[in-house]
Amino acid sequence: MLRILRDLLRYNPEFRIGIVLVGFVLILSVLASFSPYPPDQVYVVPPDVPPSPTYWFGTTSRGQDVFWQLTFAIRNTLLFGGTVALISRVLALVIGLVSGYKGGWIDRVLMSINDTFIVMPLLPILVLFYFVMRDSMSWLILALIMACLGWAYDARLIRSVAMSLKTREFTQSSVFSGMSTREILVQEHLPYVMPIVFSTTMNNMVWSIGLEVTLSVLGFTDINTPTIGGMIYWANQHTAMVAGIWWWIAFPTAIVVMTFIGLFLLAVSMNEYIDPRSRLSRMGGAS
Amino acid sequence: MNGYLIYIVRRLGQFVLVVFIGINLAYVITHATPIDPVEQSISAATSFGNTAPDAIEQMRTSLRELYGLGGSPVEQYLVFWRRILRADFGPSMSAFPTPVSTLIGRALPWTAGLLMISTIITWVLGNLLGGLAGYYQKSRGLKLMGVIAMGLHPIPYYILALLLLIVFGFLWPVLPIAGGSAMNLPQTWTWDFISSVLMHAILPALSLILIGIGSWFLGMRSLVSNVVTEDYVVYAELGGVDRHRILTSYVMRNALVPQVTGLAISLGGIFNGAVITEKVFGYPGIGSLLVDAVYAGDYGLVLGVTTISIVGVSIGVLAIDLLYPLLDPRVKVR
Amino acid sequence: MTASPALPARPDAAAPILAVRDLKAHFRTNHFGVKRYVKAVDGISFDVRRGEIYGLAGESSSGKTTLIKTIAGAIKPPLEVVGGTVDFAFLPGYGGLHRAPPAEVARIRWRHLSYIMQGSMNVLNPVRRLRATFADFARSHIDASDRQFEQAVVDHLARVKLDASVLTAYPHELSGGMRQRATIALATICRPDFIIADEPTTALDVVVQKDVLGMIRGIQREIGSSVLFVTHDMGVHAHLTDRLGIMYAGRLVEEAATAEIFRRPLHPYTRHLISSLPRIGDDIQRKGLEGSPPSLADPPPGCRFHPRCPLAMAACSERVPDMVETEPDHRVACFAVNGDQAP
Amino acid sequence: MSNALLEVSHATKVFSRGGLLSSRRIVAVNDVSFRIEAARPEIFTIIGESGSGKTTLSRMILNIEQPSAGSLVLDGTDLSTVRSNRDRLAFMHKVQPIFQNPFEAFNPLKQLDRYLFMTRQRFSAAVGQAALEAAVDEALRKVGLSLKEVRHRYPHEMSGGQLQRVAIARALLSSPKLIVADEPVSMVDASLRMSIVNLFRALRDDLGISIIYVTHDLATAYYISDRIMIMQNGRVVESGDARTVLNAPQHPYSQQLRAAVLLPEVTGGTAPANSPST
Repeated sequence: MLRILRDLLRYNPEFRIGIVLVGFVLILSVLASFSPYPPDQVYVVPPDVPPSPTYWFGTTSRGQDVFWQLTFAIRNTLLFGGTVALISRVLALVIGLVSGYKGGWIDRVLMSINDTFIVMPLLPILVLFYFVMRDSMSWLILALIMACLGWAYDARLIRSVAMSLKTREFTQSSVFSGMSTREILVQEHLPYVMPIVFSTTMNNMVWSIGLEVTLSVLGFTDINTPTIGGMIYWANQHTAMVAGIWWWIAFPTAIVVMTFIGLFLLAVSMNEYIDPRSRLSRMGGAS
Repeated sequence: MNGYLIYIVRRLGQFVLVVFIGINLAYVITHATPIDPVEQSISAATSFGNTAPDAIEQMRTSLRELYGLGGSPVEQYLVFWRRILRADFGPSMSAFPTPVSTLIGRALPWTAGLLMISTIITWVLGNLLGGLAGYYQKSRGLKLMGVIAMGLHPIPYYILALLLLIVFGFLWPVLPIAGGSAMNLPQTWTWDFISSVLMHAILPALSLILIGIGSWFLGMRSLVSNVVTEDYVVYAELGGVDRHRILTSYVMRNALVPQVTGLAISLGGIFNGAVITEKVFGYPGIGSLLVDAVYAGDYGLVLGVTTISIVGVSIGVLAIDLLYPLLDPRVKVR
Repeated sequence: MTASPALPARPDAAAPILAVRDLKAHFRTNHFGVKRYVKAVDGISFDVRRGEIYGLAGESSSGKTTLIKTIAGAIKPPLEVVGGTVDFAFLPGYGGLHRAPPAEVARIRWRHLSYIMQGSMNVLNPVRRLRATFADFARSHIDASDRQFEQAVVDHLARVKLDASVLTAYPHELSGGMRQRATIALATICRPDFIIADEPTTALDVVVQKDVLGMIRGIQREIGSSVLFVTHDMGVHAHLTDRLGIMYAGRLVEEAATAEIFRRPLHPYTRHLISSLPRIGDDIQRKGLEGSPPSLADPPPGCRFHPRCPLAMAACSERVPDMVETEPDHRVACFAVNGDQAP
Repeated sequence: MSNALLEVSHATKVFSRGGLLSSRRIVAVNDVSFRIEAARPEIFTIIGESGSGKTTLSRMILNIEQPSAGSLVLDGTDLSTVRSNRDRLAFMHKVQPIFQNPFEAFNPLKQLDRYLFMTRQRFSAAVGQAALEAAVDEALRKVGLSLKEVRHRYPHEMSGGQLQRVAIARALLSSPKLIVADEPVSMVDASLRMSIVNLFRALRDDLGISIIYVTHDLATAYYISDRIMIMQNGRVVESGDARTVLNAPQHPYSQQLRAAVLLPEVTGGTAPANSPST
């Protein structure tokens, strides 16, 4: 694991940039713990102050410091993305591995459902959720819902790998070495699937954060918990753009774009690293 | 040909399944939550301004009927399905008493037109440029385009739409930034109207194209760089087959096959983008309709738009899937 | 296209159709810090004469595939030609396809030099009907009307016992044997002077294999091409090739007429290879060779066979033996056979 | 009446392909019967081309595939009754496979010795690290290797011939009575091939293990087999003593196969008339 990190850092510029961007955003989110102001209080600082040495990123029309507000927002947004990714990874892994290894009717049933979720337009469904739940909609519930809707594509990916692993001869060698199905899935197949899990984690976070921003901007989430989307929502409510309070929108936007590009670059470099051909040349197989 | 028939039947089955699961999801969401949707809707609809008490009562009755809240759960479920199958979502609460279906019928062509055109442009352009970038890996211009695509790809829809709005609405106001056509024009097939529609479509379409093109570009580039190492491409090169022919009929043609499946898979996502785009640019499609319906607490309209979008996206996916065998002759034996 | 059943002109030993001289082609890779430098082809010289089928035999890491890739001009990074020349009689003066201008290479491809690739499954474009594939490869080289061209293709397909209906088929609709016959027809439709064949029958069943080999021989005789035929299967060489070169770990170790190699192999490696082949009706105990073929990334010094060689001497691990013409038309690179010609 | 090690009677395997409307039935193995005696270890060769059903048959013997009809009985146990984990272990204790591609026989991401120790632990009472290592080393020595050469090595560090030896050593560690080898030398280099083939002979003669050798290659089949069985399109077309059958095949298909073997010597008839070496 550490060696992979070292190799990537040393030889892959995309990974380096990605790490720097994501690292910066992470530091920012950690700073939330040191904020002098609680996130949910308004009018704690003078409103509408442009960026200055006192207020680095300016202040909002609601009297909040954009910088400190942003630390909370990015922390919550990352937590949100991470939660969705974590839960949906577990779903995708279990369904993908079982479907691929077991085959037969289990596979057919699971994949039919899977394909349905892949093409389902999620936004209207999420909107419908909000419409019914209204104020009871917390970000945790939203994360759960999105995790339940966001595993399908990656489960298919994992399944296809599991299927090809199943037909490889070493799987039979393992069977005849006396290993149980669980041992084979966990010890023999999981190492092949893990890199995919890592790289899809990044993509999944980009996806879920993007949807969260969209929903928040429309006001279809719990707007009282500060998130990046929530900040932009409030800025829009106060017509910040027209009023010239550009920093209220510009900094959250910049941070979320940084996060996305960083995560995306990590996924790209990870993909290159796990590409079987590149993997083989690293190991130095037969020519 | 028999293989093609099996394929069609399978895809139709998948289509029915998607619609079935999607609509059941809508049922579960609206019926299985502990919140009373009727009271929710009424409080949302009446939160602005005063509504006469008997009007509220009338709303309550019609909403209860609409939800099918009377009777056993099985009856409720059947009533729900009956309404969906008849496309009968009742009258709209926010535009009372216009039926929901009329509102959707009015908005649908806008969304369908915008989405179809921008999706086709995005797909063709992204795959063409991505294919070229994968084939001519040394070209500087195409490399630069790759960097731009990588940068554009992960930006959230909303942010990009907002940026376009700022640039073309405020900094350099050359394009109309809101609406589907100029307000003063009658909606008839005159040149003035059509050109106005096109002008108004440029910004929303541009935002959809910019946001979507990156993933096609990157996907196609990596597909092509795999296809060029395939035996049949190497063989054609050794055979002295015309370079142009190799690029089109050998490399692009084969790399496009998975991209068609990809298009079907991404349709749902494209629709998500359209909702936010329509809202930002005030485009009179069903995305705007959905958002406004939520604000207004218009249950029938929200359910109607949700159902229509599930069915619409599924039809799109089905259409692409049915065209797929034209591109890949191997489907018939699988 | 008039069929000329006449045999090619008597081979002129002075002017071979292909002359390879001291060819060196190496792989250089660097993936995440793991550097590899593989000397897959390391100083190979040989001639292919007009009208003959020259066989190349070798094991999986002998460099034979790299050698023919280099000869065919299919050189892409990480493969690079480090030295030596490849001279075709129809492409004089450049020293190899990789050095010739693209227009010249385009001129000779398929008209003069064609190629039959390993594995028939993926060699034909899966989304293109065979008619279009034939047109892609051959149309520009054959001066005829479309009707005449189509007729020529149909006539030619008949030579490999394929019906005209395969032209409307996609590759996946044909069996493995039919596909391979179709690629042979494709490779010979322009009556090229030189055909490179890389394990064309390895994936086929034995009965089909024999048929296909017969067809290759038949067409080669009819159109008078020279063929460079690569396979690890000594049975195929015995059946088909006129002369045979044996490769081991990136070098040629022996070359002679095929019959001569089977009758009197000289190099210890060749001797082992021939004697270990089981034969039906022969119960003599056969032995495997100790050790393994060396890694080309880190080959042993001197003669690369010496760690496994029963005849190894001190010189073998120090210097590389040259290919010496021990007898007329029989070259061997071995100190034990030729004696140590120390400088 | 002597005991059968393996009794295959009327084994049939049908695969159905296709979807809801038209399912194509493919009879991969059609009514195959044969018997291997427990008292007389032998090398029994199944010969066939692609599509002959030889691999499906070998997978049925390994209980990876279940027959559609007929039965396979190994050492008194009907394979269809082998379901529970314990039964499966008991079954694999008696039968072990060797596969075609030595580079694929072990997980490329894992060390080789792990499979050897695992097999020994699962199929014999564990008796401590030292005894375990001794057993693994002994098995490796039987195939001409040693634990020192294999310990902590990854598959890509070994040649195909070495890997196939390790695969055989792994199979030996469960002390099987039967080894099923599907094309075990077709991907091994020519110079190493005969050592592996000779190894199979040694297993039969020295350890009393019966071997089912599945191949398309008549020459190696002739070299090591006691009995052979020729299959075509799922059916057995001819079987019997290897030398008798291969020297004088009776069935037209066997004759065709025999005639298609390319002899490793240049015969006058096939040498070209225009050979420039003349």
